[in-house]
Amino acid sequence: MQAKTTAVEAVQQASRRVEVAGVPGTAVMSGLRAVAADVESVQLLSPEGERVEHPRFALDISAEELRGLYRDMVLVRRFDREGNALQRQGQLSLWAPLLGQEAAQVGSGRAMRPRDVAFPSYREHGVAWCRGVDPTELLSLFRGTEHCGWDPRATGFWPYTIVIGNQVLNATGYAMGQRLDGALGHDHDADSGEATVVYFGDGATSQGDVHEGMVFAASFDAPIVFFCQNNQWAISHPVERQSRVPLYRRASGYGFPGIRVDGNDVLAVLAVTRWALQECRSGNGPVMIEAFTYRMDAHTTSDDPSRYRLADEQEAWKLLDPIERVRVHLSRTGQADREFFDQVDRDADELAARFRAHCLTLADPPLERIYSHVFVEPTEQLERQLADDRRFVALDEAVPMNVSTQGGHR
Amino acid sequence: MQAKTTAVEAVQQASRRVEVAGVPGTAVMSGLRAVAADVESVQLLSPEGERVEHPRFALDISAEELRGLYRDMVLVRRFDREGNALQRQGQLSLWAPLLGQEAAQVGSGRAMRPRDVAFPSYREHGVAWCRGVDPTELLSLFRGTEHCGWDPRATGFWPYTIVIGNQVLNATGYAMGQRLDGALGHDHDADSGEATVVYFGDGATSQGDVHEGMVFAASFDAPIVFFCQNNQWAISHPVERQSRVPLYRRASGYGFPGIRVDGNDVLAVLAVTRWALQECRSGNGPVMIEAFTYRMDAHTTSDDPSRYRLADEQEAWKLLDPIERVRVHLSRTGQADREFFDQVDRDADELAARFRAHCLTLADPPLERIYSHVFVEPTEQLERQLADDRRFVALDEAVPMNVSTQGGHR
Amino acid sequence: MTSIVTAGDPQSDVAPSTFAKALNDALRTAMERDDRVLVLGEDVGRLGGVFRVTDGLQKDFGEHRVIDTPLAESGIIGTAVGLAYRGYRPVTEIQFDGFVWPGFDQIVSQVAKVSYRSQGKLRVPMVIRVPYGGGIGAVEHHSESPESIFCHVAGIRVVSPATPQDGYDMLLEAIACDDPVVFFEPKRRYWEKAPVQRDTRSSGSVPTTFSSLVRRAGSDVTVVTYGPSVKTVLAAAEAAAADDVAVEVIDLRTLSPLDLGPVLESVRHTGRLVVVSEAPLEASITSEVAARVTEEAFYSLAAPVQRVGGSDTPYPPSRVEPLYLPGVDRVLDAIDRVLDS
Amino acid sequence: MTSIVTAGDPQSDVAPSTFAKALNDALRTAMERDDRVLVLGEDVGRLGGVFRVTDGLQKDFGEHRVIDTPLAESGIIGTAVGLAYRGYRPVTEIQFDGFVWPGFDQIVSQVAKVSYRSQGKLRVPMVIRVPYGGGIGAVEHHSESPESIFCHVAGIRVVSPATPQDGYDMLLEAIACDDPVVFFEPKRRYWEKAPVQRDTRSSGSVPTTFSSLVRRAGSDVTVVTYGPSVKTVLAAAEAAAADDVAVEVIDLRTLSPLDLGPVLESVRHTGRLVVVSEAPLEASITSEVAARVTEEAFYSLAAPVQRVGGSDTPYPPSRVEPLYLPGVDRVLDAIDRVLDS
Ligand SMILES: Cc1ncc(C[n+]2csc(CCOP(=O)(O)OP(=O)(O)O)c2C)c(N)n1
Ligand SMILES: Cc1ncc(C[n+]2csc(CCOP(=O)(O)OP(=O)(O)O)c2C)c(N)n1
Ligand SMILES: [Mg+2]
Ligand SMILES: [Mg+2]
Repeated sequence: MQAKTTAVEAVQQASRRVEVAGVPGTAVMSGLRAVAADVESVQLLSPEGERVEHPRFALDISAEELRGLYRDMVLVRRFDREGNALQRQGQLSLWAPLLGQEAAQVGSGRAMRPRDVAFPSYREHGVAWCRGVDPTELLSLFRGTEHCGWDPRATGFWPYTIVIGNQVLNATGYAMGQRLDGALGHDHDADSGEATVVYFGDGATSQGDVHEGMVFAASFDAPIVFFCQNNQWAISHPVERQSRVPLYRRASGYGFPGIRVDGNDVLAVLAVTRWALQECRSGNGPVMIEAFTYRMDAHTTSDDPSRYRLADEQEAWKLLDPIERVRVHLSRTGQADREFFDQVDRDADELAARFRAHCLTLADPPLERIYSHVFVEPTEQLERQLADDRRFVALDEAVPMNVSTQGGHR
Repeated sequence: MQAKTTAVEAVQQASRRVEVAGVPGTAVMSGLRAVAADVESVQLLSPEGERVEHPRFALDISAEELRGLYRDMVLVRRFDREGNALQRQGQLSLWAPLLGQEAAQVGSGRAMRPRDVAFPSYREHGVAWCRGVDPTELLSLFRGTEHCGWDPRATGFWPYTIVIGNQVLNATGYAMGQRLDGALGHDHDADSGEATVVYFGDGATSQGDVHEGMVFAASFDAPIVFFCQNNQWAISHPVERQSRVPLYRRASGYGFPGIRVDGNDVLAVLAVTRWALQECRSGNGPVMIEAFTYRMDAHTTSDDPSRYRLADEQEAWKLLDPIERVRVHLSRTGQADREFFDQVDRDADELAARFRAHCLTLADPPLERIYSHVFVEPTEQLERQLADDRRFVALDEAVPMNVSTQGGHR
Repeated sequence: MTSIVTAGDPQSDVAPSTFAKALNDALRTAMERDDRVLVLGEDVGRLGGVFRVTDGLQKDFGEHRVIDTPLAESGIIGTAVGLAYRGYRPVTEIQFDGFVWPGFDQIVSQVAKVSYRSQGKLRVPMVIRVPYGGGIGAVEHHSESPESIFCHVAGIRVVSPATPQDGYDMLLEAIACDDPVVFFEPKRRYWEKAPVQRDTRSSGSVPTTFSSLVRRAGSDVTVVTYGPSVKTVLAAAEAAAADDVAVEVIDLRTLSPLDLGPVLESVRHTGRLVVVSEAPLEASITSEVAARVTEEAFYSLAAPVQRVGGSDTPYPPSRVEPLYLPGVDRVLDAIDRVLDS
Repeated sequence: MTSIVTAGDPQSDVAPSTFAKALNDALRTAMERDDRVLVLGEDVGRLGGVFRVTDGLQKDFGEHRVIDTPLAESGIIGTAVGLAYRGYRPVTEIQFDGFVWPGFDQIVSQVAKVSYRSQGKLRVPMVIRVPYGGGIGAVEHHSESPESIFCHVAGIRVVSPATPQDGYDMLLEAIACDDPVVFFEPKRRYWEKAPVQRDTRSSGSVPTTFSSLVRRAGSDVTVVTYGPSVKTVLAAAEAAAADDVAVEVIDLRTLSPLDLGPVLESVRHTGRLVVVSEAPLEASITSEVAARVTEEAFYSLAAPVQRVGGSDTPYPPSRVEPLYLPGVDRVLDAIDRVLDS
């Protein structure tokens, strides 16, 4: 498995660095030597579509569930591609594609229970899907008609957070609140517990907020899963430059479990996230999960990855495609037939059409939007400014505002 | 050794938490189980004054050097106590005592070479001493007549930094510069290398800046020693609340060595810091050192530790006094006689007298100080404001300014 | 027009309290009224805060409601946002003005924008308490007046009480307010005493104390100020009275949004305005008050607005702060200038 | 009084360049002149920055001088301070205005105060480049105008070029300057072209371009602005000219410290002033300019200073930004107001 090799190589390289230092690992030494022994991802379904047993993470899954995960991933990928296309056609000002990360998102999203809460970054369209956010509700943000198009409370899916790392602290606070509320530790009543999942990228791990989130979560035993999608790149910055060692190892420095999962294996992600959530619900949080995956597309539609990475890399990762392996497994084991696959494709097309159609209906917001919800009650000052602005709405701008969508969003 | 016990107990407790979770440690697991096996500090001189051998950190030290370290610690403690007294007598508005941390500071300070650079927090009077900062130069900051009384470049001892964590990033940048300059890796010429030591506390480890410093240092192989004085308390907050596991373990999450040293053992601190600096100078940085010690006095003269900790704890730590064990060792091994100890005491008294006398001579700064060094060249705006203010200097304030020194600094 | 109850006022029937104690009482009252109110910050628990504003609260309400946090301001503010999402009403303490900056990103990007971003579906009713200002002889970063910066950030309320009574009332209202409030406490007034009437107001969600207040009536010149400088300006007004100059003193109390109604009304009578603050002048609250009053009452002004503030420098070593901080003489000088022109 | 060289100007003998390219050229020139100049930030290397301002620099100067950093703004600014201590002259790039806040603590507590704290024994000659402002149809946090906040922080210079030529000249001067400079780049002008005369100025340590500049002469009303709004205001002036109103347009260029000499001189002639910026008005540069000009030229003013700015709200969804950002019609309206009164 190419992913594994890369990681192992990276670690070996890092490990060599310590050997140069000539410091044999001793009991009092932490650092590379102690951790570089082996990097292994939990995997339950090989890239070739074979089930793999794992001593710690057994997963009993019905054919129906399996088909459901497949369908989720296909649909999510489909509307993601549509998002990209809509941007190319000038209907969106930006799209942040998730291509390649479907398993990481659907596996973790489906591991959550209704009362759990997810705090996303900005690329978690697949998690949104699992939380019951209608994909069309994702559009307004990328079209520029709203900042957040869904109801965070109704879905348990918080607004996208663009300032890298911020949501990690907010999610930690939310989880601290879950603990304060006594919403965990009820092992007798398996349905009663609650936990939080926070999503962030490999690049985000460098931010102070992510660190502080882990410090606070450890200090207050918060029921939170730190779900890091290591898609190998932070825009043009490869993960090896953010960290010498695998990211899940950070957890050990804070004294809670960290685990790496094959992020292109939806079953492994599901099993590991379920376990992690149950740990949290039982009062043993936090837990960190590093989902080892790959950003198959550009960072966003404003990005040009050919400037900083080789197509080879992408080709290699294609062999690890998260959807393909489930399709192969489903067919090979006879758990799904042609008809099923066709139906899923039809559903996907339908969703894409609905997604597209909805996008075109999204109207520009009125002037009033500028002044809405700044405070609970509008202030006198804002009302004055609004009244003042109203005079201009009717007018055409004498000279166009020079709004361009060229270049460099995020 | 009480310190060890406490730490081991803390870890055992944390470790139990994982067992509750019922997750046996596997290769893919990081976190408590993997690290909690044993917490051991490097120690070369026992609290009873016996030399202890350590397989990794042999230290050949002459009687003269040993006496020098003793003298350093006694003198540093003496002027530190004088600082406290001066504050009590209203001559300083604040003092941040180092009592108990003499070995951690003198051991690491003496491990540095002239070209190495130290970035302190605000309690590193002992490091200042080793860097050749005259103790009297520390006074202006605490008297309020200046922000920094010494020459950072001449001494290689940067200004005290009060905003917790800031200096860790500044020091990391400095060390990145040392590497860019090609100032390391010259093993053939042992004197040519340079490295940086940055000091911070146990509480500081929670700050984002400390994390980012470690991320950058690891990413750029910066020749920096992260020297954490774990004195068990961040004002009233005990270290167990900042971290579930020993702080030196943080390093492993970033992929560089972390090591704990008995911070009350000047020999161990010296040996470990020397090693760490040599690692850095040879291009194998960064390294983290956790010096396990204790803040024997209040956080600052504004603090009242009786509100949050028991005197018992302090009593226990008295048995581990950093100076006493060197004194016992020196006498017992015949490396110092009565005359030496008396001379050191006289030197200390003399230093204290000079320190005090100097304090009383420190005059209030003139109005012009307010406007100096804001920019390289004074701006027109500041010159106007200064001219304006000049009119008031001659006048007595009609009503006193109400400057009090009561309560709550830091 | 209300004038404050000062110590020695014959109508005061309540025991005098320090400013710090009044704040402590407000926290206690709020916590008693609503068990979703939490206090969090560095050393707020057993120690009771470095200024003892949270003294005794952990003992009485427990470690779950008075939470000693790790040493990280972004962590404090950022987790408070999450706690507020969860339905709590966190009151965070920042230890000193100079230490709010590590938490500033969370304030700008989350606290101030959550409601706007979610069209009011999410709210973060939280209070960020910041002891501020100079005059206590402290070391660097412990004497700053950064409030103007917060006023430029849309989406947060910024207020500052000047008296123990306002400390009590405004903190209760800040906690009850559904908007996030940055609450600047004039630290050099913490130990000053005045009678405080407790628990007199209901905790409605519309803060009535977030409004400007005439502290002293006068017809010759208006002086607008807030926070620690209110006392200084009142002393200046007293001194001016001896020279037969009647100074009207207005305490802004709410710094953002500003409540300029009473100021405009006053200036329309006096025709002269001085604005006083400890903060550097550049792009500050004093600039804003001067600009707005001039814009809205230009033809009432007999002279240009005069501003008195800290200089546009970092905060100096404390031994020179008596020269740095605007004192009575500087206020009087500005009054003279505005009267002479 | 200098007027700018605009595209199509007969005297221009140099090839037109985009704003982004002019900045790129300035970086290149500075790096050639002085090998202590470093560039660091997120994606500044191989990618050449999200706006391509650092395009090609890593290829030509190497990874040691054009440094891709981990994703952490406090880390970028904080290590740049250390590099400056070491004798380097770091030019840091913050990817977008909204992402400067995680690095704000280092700016306030270290960058701005190092010289003051050490009585000039330490200096941090560094540049913090921040693309700012709206009008590019971006998502949240990518369109803000936070410059006023930086102006309130004593100890840093804050500047903003409005044209490719100034981008080139001012960036060179910022890098050569021994004070730390926060360099705000009007991102929606990045792709606009104008002739740029390269390498014309010496890189002395006293920046001559950090001064206000009359961009268009006029005798009826003065309009002061900076950065992205300069072009808008010039268009408004053109429109006003059609109505026989002669507008004098002044580009501040330096936002802190301000250079108000040319503004005062202008106002003494015109008697009328409008101040234009995209930023929210409260406690902003526009407040400061209005307050100071009113204070110093009160008796020359025939009407109160009018301010035009962004509203005191967070930045709205981009599809409504044409209504949010001050356009030509709003500037003209303010000119009318100031002329009518
Ligand atoms: C504080 C901050 N700095 C910079 C950015 C610009 N930016 C947006 S995404 C990104 C890279 C994020 O990488 P990663 O965390 O790996 O997440 P991914 O995009 O790969 O999902 C950067 C630098 C930002 N949004 N916020
Ligand atoms: C950013 C910031 N927040 C808060 C403070 C107030 N403060 C000063 S020292 C301190 C505790 C520091 O503890 P630690 O890092 O363990 O160092 P020690 O004082 O024990 O040497 C606190 C909270 C500060 N100086 N800076
Ligand atoms: Mg990534
Ligand atoms: Mg400590």
